[in-house]
Amino acid sequence: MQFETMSEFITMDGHGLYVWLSYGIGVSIIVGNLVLPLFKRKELMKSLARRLRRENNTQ
Amino acid sequence: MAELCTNSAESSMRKLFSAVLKRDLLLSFRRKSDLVNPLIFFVMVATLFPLGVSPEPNFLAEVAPGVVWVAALLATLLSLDGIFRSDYEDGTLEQVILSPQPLMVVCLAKVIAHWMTTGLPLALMSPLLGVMLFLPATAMLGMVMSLLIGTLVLSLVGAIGAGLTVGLKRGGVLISLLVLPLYIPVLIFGSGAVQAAVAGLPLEGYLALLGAMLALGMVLAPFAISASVRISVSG
Amino acid sequence: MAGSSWLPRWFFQLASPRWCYDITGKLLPGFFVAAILLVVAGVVWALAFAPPDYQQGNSFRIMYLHVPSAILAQSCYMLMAVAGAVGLIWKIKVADMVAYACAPIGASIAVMALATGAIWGKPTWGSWWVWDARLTSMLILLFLYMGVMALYAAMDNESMAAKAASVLSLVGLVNIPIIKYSVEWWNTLHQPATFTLTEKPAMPIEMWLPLLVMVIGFYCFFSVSLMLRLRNEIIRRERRSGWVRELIASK
Amino acid sequence: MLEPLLRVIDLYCERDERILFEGLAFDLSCGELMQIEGSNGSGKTTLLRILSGLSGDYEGEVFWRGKPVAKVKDDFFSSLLYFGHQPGVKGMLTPVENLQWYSAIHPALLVERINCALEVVGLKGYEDVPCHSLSAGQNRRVSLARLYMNTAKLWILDEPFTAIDKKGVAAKERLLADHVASGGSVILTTHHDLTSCGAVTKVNLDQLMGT
Repeated sequence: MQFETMSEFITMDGHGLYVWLSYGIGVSIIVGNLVLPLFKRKELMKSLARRLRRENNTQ
Repeated sequence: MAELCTNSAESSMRKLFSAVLKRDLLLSFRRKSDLVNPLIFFVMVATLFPLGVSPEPNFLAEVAPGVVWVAALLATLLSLDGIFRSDYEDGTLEQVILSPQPLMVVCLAKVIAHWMTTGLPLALMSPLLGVMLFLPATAMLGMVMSLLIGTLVLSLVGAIGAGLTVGLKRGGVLISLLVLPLYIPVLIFGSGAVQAAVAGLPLEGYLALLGAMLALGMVLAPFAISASVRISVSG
Repeated sequence: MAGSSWLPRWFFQLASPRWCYDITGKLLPGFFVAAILLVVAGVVWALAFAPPDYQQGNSFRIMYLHVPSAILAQSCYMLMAVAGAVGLIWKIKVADMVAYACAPIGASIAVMALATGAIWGKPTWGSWWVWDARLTSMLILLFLYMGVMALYAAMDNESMAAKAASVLSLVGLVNIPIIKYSVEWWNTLHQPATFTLTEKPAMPIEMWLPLLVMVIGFYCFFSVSLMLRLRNEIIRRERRSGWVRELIASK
Repeated sequence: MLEPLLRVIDLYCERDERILFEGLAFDLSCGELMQIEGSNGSGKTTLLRILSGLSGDYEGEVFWRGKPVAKVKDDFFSSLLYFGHQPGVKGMLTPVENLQWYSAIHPALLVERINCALEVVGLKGYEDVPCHSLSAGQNRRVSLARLYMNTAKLWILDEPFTAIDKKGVAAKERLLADHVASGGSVILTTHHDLTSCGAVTKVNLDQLMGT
């Protein structure tokens, strides 16, 4: 552990803003890349299921 | 048929190349606006800089290499859409694809014709812009030379984008999106050559680099252009 | 597929969307766990345990995001172009789908590399943006990604869009070394002797070990994201085949 | 001839989520005239584009003289003359220049027959008028003049008779009949009834339409 206290860890010798900002952006892009496809899958499944029902009804 | 078969493949290629080249040149000379519009655009863009930034001679002389090159690049970009568009719309492009002749030769001939009607006049007219932007007289030759080689690379690379977007209704903006990033090396070395000419440094290195890009483009671009045209027409 | 018998069998098995869907389904959990573990461990290590840089202090910790994302953005482009070429040459649909799935991931990773680079630049150079060679070529890489994505978006016909985008990404792949070289050269000409972000003489081991963890973690994360998108794409394009209908009906 | 000129096996094609045809199969032998029929949107043009090799977006096999078309592209293209929706005529060029260019890109088109062909299609005297000042029908006739100057074996014609008057149609039918009689083959779509061409094989796409 390079830091003695929590506040030291957060301020990072004055570079806290930059470090935390970039980690925030990085993590949100990573999470976004995992969550978005999952949402899209849900939507896709729903619309395809609807479509399948429609086709079964018309036949 | 008999005399066609006895002809060697090479001379038939040459005949095809010159026929396509001749036709495209003829077409641009019949429609003068194709020929003149990029040139007017070239001059207008270069005029915007003194008006928009500063008419101060020292400043202008400093930015002149970049301005001339950016203007030439944009002028080429504007004219790209026309390489295949009209042929696509009137159905001659599909006839080219259906001919037993190699599409690559036809594409290369069309690109050369495009360069001869845009890049070549741009390069020849650039000293006028150089004077307007207070570029030292010693740099003129370097500028013309770099533009002569560079605009041909621009036409080759741009034709790939033109081929990819020719089947789309609104290909104009998309072309710039596809092609501009690929133009950056040419811009860097082209304007670098002019800057070197301004500073009185030797030019050969820059021209050799541009020439290397041209050689690479001449070898590889026809493949990509013919592939992209085929894809667009088959859709 | 006559004339390509020299290719191993799994290559063509992979070409079957169904087989590909099944195998990615089996691989996903493992990669997911690995990605989470490695990235979390890497982030904690990088933030709390890695020693600060003697010149840049704690802002140096941004490197643990910037460098892996820059590497990943480039590999992703390469994968996109190679997958596109495979799709173009052997007419393998799955390869086209891989290429299609690569584009948005690669673009977002390139954005990440640019954003972290810019933020890192502020304490290091004193400004948010510097025309540094690495950042500039990353920006151009982002433009290349955007061109590919715009081309996909502009074409309605899927197989045509896939072919066109493959040609474009291959052209871009040939261009990337030229762009990199020219930008580096241009940068040294215009900005002599500024110190660059990452080129350090011999990083100590406790500094680059977390970096290694992060790089591997990023690759795992990329595989997970790619597989998720690929599976969506397989389902969407194969929606009329029997097995997808069964799959949907069983849900 | 033992082998048919063109053989189509199990052709399947869909566009925009709609199956245009599936399991389409036919043979075209030398000296045969085939008319593709079907209502609007039944995929006539698409079929012609597939047969001519313009579109590769299909499943199934097309054989040219017993070999897959993709393998014998050169031979196939040099024996093919395709007449598409657009006339393929440059407005800025004169009829003669248009045809000269065609003969440059297609070795089966004989350049020395240009004048003769233009005379037959009734464009004598228009040789040096730019095509954009000709009428639509005249433009189509410029393109049709290619039929009179070629040695290609297979003609694929998409609506060759639109915008052409009665007299012209009769002449075209005669031309098709001559071509067939001399051992050539024709695949065409048209709304006209072909009366004077002899035997016509008909392929109806409506019956083949999928569900």
